[in-house]
Amino acid sequence: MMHRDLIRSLVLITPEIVAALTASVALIGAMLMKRSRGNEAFYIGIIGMIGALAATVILYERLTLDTAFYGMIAVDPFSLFFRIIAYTSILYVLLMSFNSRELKDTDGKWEFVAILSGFGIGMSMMASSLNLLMIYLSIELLSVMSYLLVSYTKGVRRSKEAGLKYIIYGSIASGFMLYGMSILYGISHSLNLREIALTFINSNYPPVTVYVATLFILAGFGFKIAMVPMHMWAPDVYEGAPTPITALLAVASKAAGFAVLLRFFYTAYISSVSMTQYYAQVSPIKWLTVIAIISAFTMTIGNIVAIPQNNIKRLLAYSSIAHAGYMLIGVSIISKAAIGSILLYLAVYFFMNLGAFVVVMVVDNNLNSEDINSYSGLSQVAPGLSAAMAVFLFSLTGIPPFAGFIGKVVIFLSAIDKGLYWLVIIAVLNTVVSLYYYARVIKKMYLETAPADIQPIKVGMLPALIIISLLIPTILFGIWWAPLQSFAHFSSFMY
Amino acid sequence: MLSNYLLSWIVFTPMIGFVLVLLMPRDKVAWIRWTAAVFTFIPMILSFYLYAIMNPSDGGFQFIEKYSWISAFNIQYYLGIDGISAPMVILTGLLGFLSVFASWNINKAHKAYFALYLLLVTAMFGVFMSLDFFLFYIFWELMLFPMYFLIGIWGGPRREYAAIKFFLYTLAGSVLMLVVILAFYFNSTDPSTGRHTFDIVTLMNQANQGPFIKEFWIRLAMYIALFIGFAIKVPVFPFHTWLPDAHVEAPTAISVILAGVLLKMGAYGLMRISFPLLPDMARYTAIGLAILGLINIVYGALVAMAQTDFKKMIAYSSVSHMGFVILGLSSMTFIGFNGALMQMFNHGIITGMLFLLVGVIYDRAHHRDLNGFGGLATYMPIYAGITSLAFMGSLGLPGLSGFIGEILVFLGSFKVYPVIVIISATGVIFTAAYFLWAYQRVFLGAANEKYKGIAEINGRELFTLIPLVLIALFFGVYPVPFFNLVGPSLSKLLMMVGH
Amino acid sequence: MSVNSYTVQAVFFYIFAALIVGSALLVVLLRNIVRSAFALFFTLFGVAGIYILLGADFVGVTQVLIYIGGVLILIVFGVMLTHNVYSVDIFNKLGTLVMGTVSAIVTFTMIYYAIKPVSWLYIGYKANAPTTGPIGRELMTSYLLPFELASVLLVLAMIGAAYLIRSEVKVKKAAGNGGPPGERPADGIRKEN
Amino acid sequence: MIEHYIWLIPFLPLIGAATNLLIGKKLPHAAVNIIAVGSISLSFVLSVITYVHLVSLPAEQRQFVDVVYPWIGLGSFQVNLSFLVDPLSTVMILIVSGVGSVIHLYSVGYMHGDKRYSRYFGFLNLFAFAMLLLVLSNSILLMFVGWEGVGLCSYLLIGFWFEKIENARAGMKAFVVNRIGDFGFIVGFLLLFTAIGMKTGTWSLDYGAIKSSINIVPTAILTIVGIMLFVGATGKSAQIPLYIWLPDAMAGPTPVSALIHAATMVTAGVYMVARMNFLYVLAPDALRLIAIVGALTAFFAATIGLVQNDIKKVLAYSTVSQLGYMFIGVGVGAFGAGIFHLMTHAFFKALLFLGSGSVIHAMSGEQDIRKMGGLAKKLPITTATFLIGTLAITGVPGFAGFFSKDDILYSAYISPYGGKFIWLLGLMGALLTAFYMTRLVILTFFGKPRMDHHTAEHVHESPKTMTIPLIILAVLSAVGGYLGMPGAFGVHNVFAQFLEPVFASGFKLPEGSLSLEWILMGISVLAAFSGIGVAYYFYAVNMELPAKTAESFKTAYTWLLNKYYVDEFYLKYVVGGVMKLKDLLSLFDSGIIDGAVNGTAKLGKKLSDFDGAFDRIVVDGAVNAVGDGVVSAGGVLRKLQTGLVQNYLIFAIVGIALLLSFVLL
Amino acid sequence: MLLSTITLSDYLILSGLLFSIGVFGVLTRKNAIAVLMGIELMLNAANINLVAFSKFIDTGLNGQIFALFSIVIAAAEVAVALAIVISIYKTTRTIDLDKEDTLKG
Repeated sequence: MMHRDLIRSLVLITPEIVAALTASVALIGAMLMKRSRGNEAFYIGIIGMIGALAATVILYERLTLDTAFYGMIAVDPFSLFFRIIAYTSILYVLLMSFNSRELKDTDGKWEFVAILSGFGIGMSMMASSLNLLMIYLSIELLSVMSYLLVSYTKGVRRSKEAGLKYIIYGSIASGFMLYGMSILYGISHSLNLREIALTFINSNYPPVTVYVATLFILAGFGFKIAMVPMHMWAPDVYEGAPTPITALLAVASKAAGFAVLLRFFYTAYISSVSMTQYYAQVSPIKWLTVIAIISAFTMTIGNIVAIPQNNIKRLLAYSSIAHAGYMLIGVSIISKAAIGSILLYLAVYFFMNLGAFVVVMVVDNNLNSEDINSYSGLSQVAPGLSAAMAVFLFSLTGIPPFAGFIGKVVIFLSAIDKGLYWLVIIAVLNTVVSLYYYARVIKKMYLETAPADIQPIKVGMLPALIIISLLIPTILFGIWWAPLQSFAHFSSFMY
Repeated sequence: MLSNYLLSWIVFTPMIGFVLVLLMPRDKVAWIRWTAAVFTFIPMILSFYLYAIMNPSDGGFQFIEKYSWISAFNIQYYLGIDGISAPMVILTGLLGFLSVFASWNINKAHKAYFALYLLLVTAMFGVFMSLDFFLFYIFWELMLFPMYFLIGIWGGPRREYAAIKFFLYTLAGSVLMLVVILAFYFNSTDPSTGRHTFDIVTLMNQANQGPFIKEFWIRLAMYIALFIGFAIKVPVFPFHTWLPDAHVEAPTAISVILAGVLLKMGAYGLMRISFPLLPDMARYTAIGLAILGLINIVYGALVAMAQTDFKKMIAYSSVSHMGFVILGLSSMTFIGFNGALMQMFNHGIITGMLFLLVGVIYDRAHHRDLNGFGGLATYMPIYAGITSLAFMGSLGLPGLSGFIGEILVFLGSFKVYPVIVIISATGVIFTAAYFLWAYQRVFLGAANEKYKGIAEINGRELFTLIPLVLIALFFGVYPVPFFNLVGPSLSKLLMMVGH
Repeated sequence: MSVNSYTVQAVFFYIFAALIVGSALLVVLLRNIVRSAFALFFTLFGVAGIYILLGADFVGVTQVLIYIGGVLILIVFGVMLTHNVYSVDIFNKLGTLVMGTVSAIVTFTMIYYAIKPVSWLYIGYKANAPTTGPIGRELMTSYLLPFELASVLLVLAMIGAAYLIRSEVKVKKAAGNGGPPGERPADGIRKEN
Repeated sequence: MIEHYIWLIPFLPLIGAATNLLIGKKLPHAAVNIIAVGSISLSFVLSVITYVHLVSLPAEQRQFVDVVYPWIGLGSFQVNLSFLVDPLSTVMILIVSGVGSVIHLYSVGYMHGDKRYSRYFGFLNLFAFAMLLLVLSNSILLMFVGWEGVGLCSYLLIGFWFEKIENARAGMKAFVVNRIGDFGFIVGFLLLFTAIGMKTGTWSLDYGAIKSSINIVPTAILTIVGIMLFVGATGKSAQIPLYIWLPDAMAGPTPVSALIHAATMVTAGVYMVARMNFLYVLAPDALRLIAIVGALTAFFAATIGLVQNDIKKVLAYSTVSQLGYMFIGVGVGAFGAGIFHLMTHAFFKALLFLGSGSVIHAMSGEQDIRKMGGLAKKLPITTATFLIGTLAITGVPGFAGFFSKDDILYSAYISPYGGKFIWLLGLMGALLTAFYMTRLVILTFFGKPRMDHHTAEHVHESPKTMTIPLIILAVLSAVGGYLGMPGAFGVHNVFAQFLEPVFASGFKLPEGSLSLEWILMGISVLAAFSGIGVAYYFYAVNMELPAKTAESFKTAYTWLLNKYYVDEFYLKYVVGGVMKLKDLLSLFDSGIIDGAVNGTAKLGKKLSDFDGAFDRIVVDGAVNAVGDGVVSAGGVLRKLQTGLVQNYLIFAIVGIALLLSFVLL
Repeated sequence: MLLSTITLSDYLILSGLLFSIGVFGVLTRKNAIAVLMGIELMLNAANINLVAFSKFIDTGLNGQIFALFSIVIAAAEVAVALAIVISIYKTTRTIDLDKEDTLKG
């Protein structure tokens, strides 16, 4: 292989290289610093992530639309968009970990940073891989890293229990996915997605086989984005894991799941040449209806079961399942605009969901409780914090003038454009149901009086900065969301 | 300069106030109040100025401000007013300003209260002025969460229940509306650019509406979905149960705004969106609308008679009065439309007065049980006088503006639905009965020593009431300026609806 | 290739298949965890044999080296560490047993119906040439990125596993978070349901 | 010259009312008097000037319209604030402002010392404005404005002394009953407005427009319009069945009863029918109905009047009865006679009420005639004037009542719409009227005094401000009759002739023979004198006879005393029915609708116990109600989350299998 | 002759069987490590599939390389899984999955 070709490929994955460097520096740090309790590790991590982000943005500016490493991965605006989300979310998690009470007294801070960098690499590879093996490998990398991260607070029993459940569920899901991939490989005797699409065009296989293969693979992806049949792990793991990690799972790993889902279905199951704004399907099966049905179930179950929840993290777990449902609507509309709308929704979802988790962490730090009842009267004690939480929750419901509304409207726009009226009606009704449990938290904060013995909540400088940095986009993009729209639209170009 | 950005100035001045109030220190209550007063006073004056320089003879939209907001989806920042929205804007300005003084005795979290209040005023102006469907929906929903907090935090004992009920009802309605808006968007072609558009004005001429929504059943479904969204706001009979709770629990100033302006948005929505965009459906379902109007009038009046809570009675009286508006709209005649719009304006003025009056007595006696009072006229003659005038205006006594609205609705709709009008005319009797019975229970009868030293109505309260009294009297005696303002636009609307 | 080499292959296939399926059933059904770990050895050995049969010699050797040498040993250690004599592995509730068998059968039918109707595009006879060289070349050229990625995964997995297992270093500073290190005071609050 | 100042006539009392109501409290009583009485007298003067100007015009042009400003302008539908001056309205404004000024003067004395003095005069002036507006208006809508205005003022004045809850309740009763009448009125003119508008395309309610296009409207519709307008009239002019409010209206101060409930407001109905004569003429059945109702009311009210013991109640029922006569008059087509009786009645009934006022004033509030007697000596002027009034009302020849009542009875007899039956009822009514009026006079002024000692000392003649009006009215009652002397006396009827152009809509009473007129006149005189004689015998000669007859006709007496239990009937069924209906609907509203609307999501129930209780119920998994909707579905699905990872996996695999089967089948 | 040549579907059926047994093992065993064994069975089944396809229908060796990587990854997974299981064992002295249900609802 000509070394010039190798250098070009290496240049295309500079962000991952930077992340790997950070990991190795962290490992060296682990050896030298002998399990110190200080936060030096996090600084290294933050510097690393900023470096990776910078590399990604540079690549983004160069408008690259190319494959690397023999077509293993595609480096295009789509993958770069997800790399940005990956490294930003890790950056935020690191910032959160400074003040996280759960992570404060672990002695494995350096390993933590290393694993997080691994997580980042896994996620960006997921978004860019064009090869079944690469997809499997990156999903495994991401999963193993998150198994470790979930059970990171080894002192806390529920965190290990969550870790165990997560790894068992995850391994079996990836088992199914591997089996699905093997059958797909059998059918299309090639691991490259583009060639799989060609085999679909040239030869026709009995739909049963393609259905079984696709559903098994979908089980793997579904596990990542916690869609309905594969969602039951999410509430327990979100509740058990330390809050920063829950945030990471809710935002980053879900985004990665959607990235690989979109990449897989839009490359393997669709002909690249598309006359109308809608792509022509090549695969013999109606996978769109499958996705639509799953989306309807995911939304409804996510919203309904969230109502009686009492633990805020569990509530946000079900809410993130519901949001996965809303995004799946976009997936079931195979058009370029649909991809753009999903990416927009993901970006908006990133801000509001991460913000909500940061607030949860701060409250947990002060009141040592994740029970919703402990939020009553929060507005009197911490007005700024509860105002931010109210904005995030209203945005999650999808009330204008916040960004959540724009996300939903854009998805509904493309859905109605395609004529999926029944799905939009279900989504719209779900929005009303979702108001019920989001407003319940707000009601607790604002409409109830604080218990007498509540001590004042100190938010700390860094968490406040984090919250504000998430609050501004949630409100700004609710009003003036043209830039976000163009960014999402541009990022929807896939190799 | 001012006049070509006038509408934006009116909409966003309260926002400036909102920001200022937020920046103010928490304990400077007086400052906060006066900023709120100033920043609602300016839009009111601007709206009067708007009325002054508006040329009433042209029925079309004036003071248009049209800028591209989100070019990706062809969404514009499109403001404009015509004869139909002008009175509503003036009403919002007026009540918005007066209610600030009615919230003088709010006792907790003043900063948050006035901030949310100013946000609410902006949202209301926005709804009446926006001509872009998307912008209209944004302002329509923007009004939701300030109201939720205003009722929820500063309300009465069952405020949480009332607040969440209000929120859920309105959200359910508006969510249906969103689906219809999107359906319109996709089936519309902007003649100039050929792209989809949210622009209500272009959607008004049927040529721009795409093929898909030409089918009868689709159009009917869309009309009904839109109607439910607006009916919840009006409120129309089956969807009205949120109103009494919201009114009873909301603080005085918010009840005034709720009754004075928010109820008009439903009817305004019908006139601005449902009728021009789906005229054939409007005609097809007019009889249903009339029947609902009839039920509203008679049912509202009878249930009002059964209430013992002063505010709840007025809430049901609003249901009854809005019934006239619905009847007027269903008549599809020029006189009927004028009557409906006049009734909307009057109801805002008179019910605003009624709620302010209830606020006066509530601040003194801290309860609203009609049977709990009695013989107040001896202690508070001026208060009794103004209340009797408000009651008379409300039951439609000639010489006050209420009468004009009602009689025009009757005159207009008799031609189309004689039987319905005759039955709803009985509403006039029940209205008189429950108002006078309430007046008698509260004011007449032997002087009640329980309220021996009760204070007469004070200057501030008078300041909020006098303008409303004068307007009610003026428009009762000389309503011609109102008709000149409203006439041309209504005839344009009538042509659109095709009668 | 003479007739008997086909038959020899067939014989070996059936031997290995029987070995695999038999020992797999033992792994799953034996009550004693140690015996089922031992049964796993035979399954893995059978699979290695299958690979050799399919001409994947390098993969077969890797299977023996890594799976049996590595994974199986790990599992046996795990069993020894956690296998306290007196906790007999009593049988599962009837409900999960039934559901387990149902799910297994459902999965098999799905797979079976996926495979049966397919007419595979055979590429004709491919001699069992030694595959180590080509695999090595492939790994270093087209599969370079997965190779690197796998290495990152392995390193971090090991680091993480090591972290999870090692016991907490006694906190020298008077952190004063009493009780067992790391174990937070009775987090009664957390156990809300 | 006067044409353009007509609007001053109603406007002056309005200004008087405004000043008195707003700043009256601060002004001394004298100032209040001047403003109040002054404004009404000024408008009387203007009315006289208008009358003189009108008379100067030739008979046909005696009509002009003074448009003040456009009230409602809706393109084709224009309603202006415009006043129509023609003989009919001139007569009415003369009566209203004339009698009004007299009563205002009287009230100065009567209301002396009342703590809400200025408010009283404010309301009185406001009433005058409303009444003048009613009679002068040029369109039905404007008349309706006046119509409601007088209803309001009667409510305010009846319940003037609102300390006593009965007065307030009486006021409300009056207003609500009026409102029921107004309902009929509204329906009436709506139907007329639409019928004319549909036919001719001119959408207007002005008399001129209606008169010009009335004849193309089918008679069936006109009859309905006539009847519905008459329903409005029964409400306002207290005819069967909506008369129940007038007797209770006596709770107001006596001058109010005199002005509103005798002279002016109650006559509005009659004026309306007279004004709409061009319509009624084309709807004979409506006219016939009016006549019948009028006759029934006349007789029926008179019977109740026989046994009433409250001086004002007697006069109230007598008013109802006399109004019955007016309606007989207009009902049979003799609009002139009806209006003439309206005028004479205004004089003598006002006189009687003011007389009773000064009696009550003298008796320091006592109204029960059984506790009076022998006041003649102490109240010479009151007694004299009261006597003249009684003579007038009983129809003794020479006095006003005789001429007007006789004219009505005569026209009732000969008119095609009247007939013997109506005439007979009218005659019997006249007899009963004579009886109860004489009874009243005897029991009040003659015989031995029956009041307790304390009030006896205080009995004194009313001050000059009260007696002068009495005298003026007495003169008018006496002389008033000669204005409209019927043809029988050989002199042409000045009054009828004056009104003739208004009613010149082609309806002529058939010419009865002169002798018939004399005979009828004789019979009515006979009836009057026999009534007086019997009453005299009952109460002056044989004192205990009334008690004995009451004893013998026990049931009849109690029925009459309790006014045929009509009030109780209304209270039990009409008002009771509405009360039950409202409670039912309110229950329906809060219970079923509220529950049903959010029953689907059971938000109501869940929302109501929104606090801890809600969490407690769901947390311990006890989903209590079946079909608990969305909220309980959450609880059920939540229980699926058992915590065992193996269950989750089973759910996943089964889920995938279901998806596969769904897609494949 | 019974011992006819071995075709691709025989291998596939074998791997299918192995996969289902693995699924059964995962769902019914209460001991965490037994579940891990079940997972290994499933992964092996998939590898058989891959290698079989690589032999019969793929000119290149992609299938075998995929299997190789899968083995490597499986090793990493087992390591992490055992680490978690043992750390749970250290605190609660049991690795019975039925006891691991504190997080639920």
